[in-house]
Amino acid sequence: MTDLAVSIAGISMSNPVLVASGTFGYGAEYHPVFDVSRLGALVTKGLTLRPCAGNPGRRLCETPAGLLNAIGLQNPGVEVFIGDILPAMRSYGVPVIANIAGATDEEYVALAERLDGSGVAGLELNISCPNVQAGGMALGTDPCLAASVVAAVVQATSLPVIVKLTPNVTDIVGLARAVVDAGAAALSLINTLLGLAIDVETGRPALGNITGGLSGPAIRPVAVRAVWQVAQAVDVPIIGMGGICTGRDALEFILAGASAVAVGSAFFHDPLAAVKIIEDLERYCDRKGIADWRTLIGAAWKS
Amino acid sequence: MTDLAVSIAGISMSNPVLVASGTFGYGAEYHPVFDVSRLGALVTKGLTLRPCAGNPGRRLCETPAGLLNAIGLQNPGVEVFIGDILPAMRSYGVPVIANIAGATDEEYVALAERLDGSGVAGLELNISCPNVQAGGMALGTDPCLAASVVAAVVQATSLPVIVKLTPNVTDIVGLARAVVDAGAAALSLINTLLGLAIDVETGRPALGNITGGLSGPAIRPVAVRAVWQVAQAVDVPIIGMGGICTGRDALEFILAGASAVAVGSAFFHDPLAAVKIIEDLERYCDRKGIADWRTLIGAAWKS
Amino acid sequence: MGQTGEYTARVIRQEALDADAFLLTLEAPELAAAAQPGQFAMIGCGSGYDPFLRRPLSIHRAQSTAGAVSFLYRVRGQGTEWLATRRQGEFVPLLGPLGRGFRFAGNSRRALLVGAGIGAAPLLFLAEALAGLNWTLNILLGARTAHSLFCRSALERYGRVHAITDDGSAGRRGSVNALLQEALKKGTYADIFACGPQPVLQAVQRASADRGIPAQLSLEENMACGLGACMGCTCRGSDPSRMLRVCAEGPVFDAEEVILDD
Amino acid sequence: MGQTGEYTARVIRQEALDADAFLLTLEAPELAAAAQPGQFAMIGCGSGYDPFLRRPLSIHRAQSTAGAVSFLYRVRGQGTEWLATRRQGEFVPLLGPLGRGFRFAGNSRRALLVGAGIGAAPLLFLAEALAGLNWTLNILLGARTAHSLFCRSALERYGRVHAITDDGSAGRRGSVNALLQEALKKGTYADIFACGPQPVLQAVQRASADRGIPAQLSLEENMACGLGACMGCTCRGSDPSRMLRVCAEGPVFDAEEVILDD
Ligand SMILES: Cc1cc2nc3c(=O)[nH]c(=O)nc-3n(C[C@H](O)[C@H](O)[C@H](O)COP(=O)(O)OP(=O)(O)OC[C@H]3O[C@@H](n4cnc5c(N)ncnc54)[C@H](O)[C@@H]3O)c2cc1C
Ligand SMILES: Cc1cc2nc3c(=O)[nH]c(=O)nc-3n(C[C@H](O)[C@H](O)[C@H](O)COP(=O)(O)OP(=O)(O)OC[C@H]3O[C@@H](n4cnc5c(N)ncnc54)[C@H](O)[C@@H]3O)c2cc1C
Ligand SMILES: Cc1cc2nc3c(=O)[nH]c(=O)nc-3n(C[C@H](O)[C@H](O)[C@H](O)COP(=O)(O)O)c2cc1C
Ligand SMILES: Cc1cc2nc3c(=O)[nH]c(=O)nc-3n(C[C@H](O)[C@H](O)[C@H](O)COP(=O)(O)O)c2cc1C
Ligand code: FES
Ligand code: FES
Repeated sequence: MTDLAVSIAGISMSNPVLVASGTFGYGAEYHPVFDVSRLGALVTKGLTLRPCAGNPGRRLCETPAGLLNAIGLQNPGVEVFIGDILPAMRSYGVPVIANIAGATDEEYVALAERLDGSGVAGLELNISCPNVQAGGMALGTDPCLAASVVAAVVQATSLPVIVKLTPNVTDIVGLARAVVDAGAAALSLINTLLGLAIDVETGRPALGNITGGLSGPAIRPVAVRAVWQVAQAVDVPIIGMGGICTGRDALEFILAGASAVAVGSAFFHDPLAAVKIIEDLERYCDRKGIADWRTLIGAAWKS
Repeated sequence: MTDLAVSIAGISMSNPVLVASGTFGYGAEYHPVFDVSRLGALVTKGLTLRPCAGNPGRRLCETPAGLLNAIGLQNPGVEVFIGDILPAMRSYGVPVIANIAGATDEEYVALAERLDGSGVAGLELNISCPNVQAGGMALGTDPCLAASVVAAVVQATSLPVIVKLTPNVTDIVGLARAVVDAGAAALSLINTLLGLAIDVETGRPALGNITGGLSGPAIRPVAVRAVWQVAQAVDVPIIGMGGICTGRDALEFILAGASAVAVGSAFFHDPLAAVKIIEDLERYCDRKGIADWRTLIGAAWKS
Repeated sequence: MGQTGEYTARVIRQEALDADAFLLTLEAPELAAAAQPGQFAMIGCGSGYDPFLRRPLSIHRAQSTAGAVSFLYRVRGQGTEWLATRRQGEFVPLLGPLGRGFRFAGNSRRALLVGAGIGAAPLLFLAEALAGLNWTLNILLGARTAHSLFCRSALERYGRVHAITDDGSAGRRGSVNALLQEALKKGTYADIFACGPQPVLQAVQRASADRGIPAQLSLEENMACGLGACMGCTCRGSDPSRMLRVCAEGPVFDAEEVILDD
Repeated sequence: MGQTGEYTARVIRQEALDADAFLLTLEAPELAAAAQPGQFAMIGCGSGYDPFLRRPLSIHRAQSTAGAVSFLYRVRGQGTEWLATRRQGEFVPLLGPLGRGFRFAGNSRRALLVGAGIGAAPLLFLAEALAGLNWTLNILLGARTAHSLFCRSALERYGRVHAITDDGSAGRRGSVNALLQEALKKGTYADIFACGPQPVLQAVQRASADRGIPAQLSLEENMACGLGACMGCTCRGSDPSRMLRVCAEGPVFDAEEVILDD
């Protein structure tokens, strides 16, 4: 059977199928349903310095082939994460990537410093969350601000720094170039699209937070486009995500230039999605007689 | 029964349900299926100065709850339009809005001048087409360039100028403000999202043009968000579009701030979509006892 | 709590109870064996990606010897509409059992069960379990009409059922809240278990606080994962710093644990 | 061309012809009355918005007295998979008849009909119409196996059928292109009508040019509107400045009108 191993930003994984931050909890939630040690890596829900209660009111709204969420980074804070959650998360034997979010450069740096040596394999900088007021979105849409926070974090930690970008920009390539120049070891593409739904019976926005982030198969073509554009412009590996539900979907991202993929909303449609994707990828490589699966990365524009 | 009449940029319509440019041909195509004179207004496929053959290769690719298109402005050119097509289009007795696209400010101005006095009721400036190389997208993502073309066209024509914006920008509100300041009498929101699909069997992009524009229900939350944001920032009416398939969907846009809506991809799912939407809106107003339907415009944030 | 799993369950039976209420029985032996009263399952309701999310439905009955699990549901929108068209022999994807169900222990206690509308679905499973422990049950059931008191006769096997309907076609005319006040005046109860619309839960929560009777409430919230992973289904906890996940800390909460919004 | 309309058609019959080919018969009297051979319909294939687009299927038979229309189709992906699960009495949305069908006029001419695979679907309707005008038909039919020569016996009522299969289980082993060369050597024909995969159409196009026999080809292209409105289904016309809409100028083109891509 095809060996699907890959290394992203120095993090070795048995296969290129990760989970998307915020959709998989801390691993333990899904472990009763399937053996999470089969995944390439685990990614935490966005962590903040202090515990965060998240947004009030309704947080989810289904949309055609997708959903809007406005969770707002509910998490127990980095201390509780390191003390109470990380040990169990590491027990699966797969690398753990900490997704971090702050309101200022200083918060990102403090998070990075605190996580250094904690046992996480890398950091994913969420500078693209549409569901928080401060930092998040603004940091992630301005190349200068984005580069500055990335440079500060890279400086502050020995961990590999993966930067997660938002698609809600005019020029995602410019943004990608800026954060790579600032030291990003890899990129995660894409975070959710900024969306809104209105409950026509009440006449008010459906979500407590008014706007939310759109994810799921609905956004897949936008995500594949982002990966296609960015992969041709930068030299760091890309973790592709956005609506991936099947091996076929994962292959779209890989052929467009992703070196790994993350499964997110798909878990809500089929809790076994990630496992099936790993098996689909193996079958595809076998069927096509592909010896090294990594030759598929970017093959749609390389060939 | 509720009177759904409305006036957009001085164009009087019997109801606020238009068609989205490029999805409805020139009216005659759908007339066998339903009486197109029931629509609020007709909008042409994008017109160019000279005939345009459009993009080669595959032009359509279905995606979850939507589709990618890369038609590339296939049209017979403005002369043939005025001579051969417009008379039939006007015969339905509803206003005809000409959607125009150029590569330079001069082309937009020439189109606007040629259409002045031709019998069209207004112009919709497509400065947001993701499927053409020149002009289109670049013009539509930079507020200064956008304002300049709008100002030039407004200067050159006595027709009301509606400007159609792309969602593929960091700041759609800034763009909207710029074109309104430049003289736009109304805005159309949104054009398609830039997307891409890969055929994993051939390993190549599915569309001949590589990238395409994503439309359909998949993008509805993004479109509603754009309308919500822009409606609160500008004082001109907004024609909302993006995945509208039912009266419920249309109401989302109206409550978010649209004074009219356009039906596009929905025709491909249900050719009678627009008629049903008009009937749905009438029923909603009757059921809720709404005397003047226009009180619904922006009600989600006004109240 | 039993082991949670993902299953593809064959439809044994789909019964239409009225124009839009259905009783669906699935072949799901592991789920039948593991499920506890008050728990639920996330059911895949559609063939493509629209609808995309699964639908949470309470376990109405679990027959472990027959390997069958039943759901009592009302058609509300796209998902349940699709579900209602499933026929015998077809398959439905299903994740469960999920959540924290009703807590009960000890024998021969006296409890008040309160349910209204389709929200009464989890009561049958609970009543069966409590009756097995020789509890004495007083069961208050509200519905729009006599016809929609779906599980009345089944519940009568486990306790005394008092019905009330919006139109008076069975029992008196009125809401189950009226029955609640009377029952609490007339009798004494060690526990109250309630499920149904928000006003019913609020009335039970108030009654529980006023009279110091422990009550458990089954809540509903929009869900995506059903497993506690996405933080999408939270409600406010009495401790204001805590948001509680309805799918994980609930769906059954002690009345004093939660703040019920309108 | 008959009047195009949008209909909700009741399923009269769904017959499985093999593991993934089906014959669907719908109650659609207006369509049955209006349809011409070579035209198609856009059929809604799904309950939500995924799949979103309708599927184009050729009209296989139109029985105007019975008010019935049949489609012969192979399950290829999501849409046709859904369609195949429709049962008698269920409904399917349908827009049609669409497009420009086969052109024929005059009596007692001699024609060659060429079809391969599921692409042969429109031939039956055409053969019936031509036979009604006393045409003499030589019908060449290719398929993977004998079992997938679905309309062979029906076609034999209207002309002489020559079959060929990939595995030799009926007729010789080979492609319908081999039969085409032979037929053109042996006989003379006033017209050729062809439908099927691209290589078959290309062979017919070449033969038509070489021998000066007018040929008509039924093309396939991805479609959205089916009505000529969206410009999504174009193919290249022989006049290089013209893109032709397969749904409006076609799906049946004169062989010299179009450039066939690989
Ligand atoms: C733990 C739990 C147990 C439930 N048990 C039952 C039961 O036994 N019988 C029954 O008939 N109903 C039950 N419900 C409610 C049921 O989940 C909804 O009626 C159903 O999801 C509606 O889906 P739809 O597609 O038909 O409606 P739509 O309105 O189209 O649904 C749109 C979205 O809203 C969500 N949604 C709609 N109504 C509710 C609701 N009341 N609670 C949570 N999410 C909702 C859907 O899941 C979906 O994501 C339960 C809900 C929860 C949370
Ligand atoms: C005018 C016309 C007549 C046709 N007549 C028949 C017929 O009688 N019997 C039959 O079995 N098939 C016929 N086809 C092909 C049929 O439309 C496709 O097999 C079908 O759309 C596949 O849909 P799917 O969802 O099963 O496959 P998917 O692969 O999931 O479809 C994905 C998308 O691609 C499109 N697509 C896939 N294959 C084709 C194709 N070959 N041509 C055009 N679009 C395609 C679909 O419509 C859809 O938009 C015809 C096509 C055209 C254009
Ligand atoms: C419920 C939910 C919560 C999320 N939380 C986070 C988060 O905390 N941090 C983050 O970087 N991305 C978060 N995301 C975004 C996802 O990681 C992912 O980028 C996005 O959902 C697109 O992938 P998908 O379509 O496969 O879900 C969240 C997404 C969802 C649906
Ligand atoms: C096939 C197709 C062709 C289109 N052509 C044009 C065009 O010529 N000019 C234009 O401004 N927009 C064009 N659009 C965009 C639509 O007018 C509309 O803005 C977009 O599709 C979103 O609406 P919808 O989701 O309802 O289709 C086209 C869209 C489609 C699907
Ligand atoms: S539904 Fe995901 S945490 Fe409850
Ligand atoms: S499918 Fe729209 S023009 Fe042919």
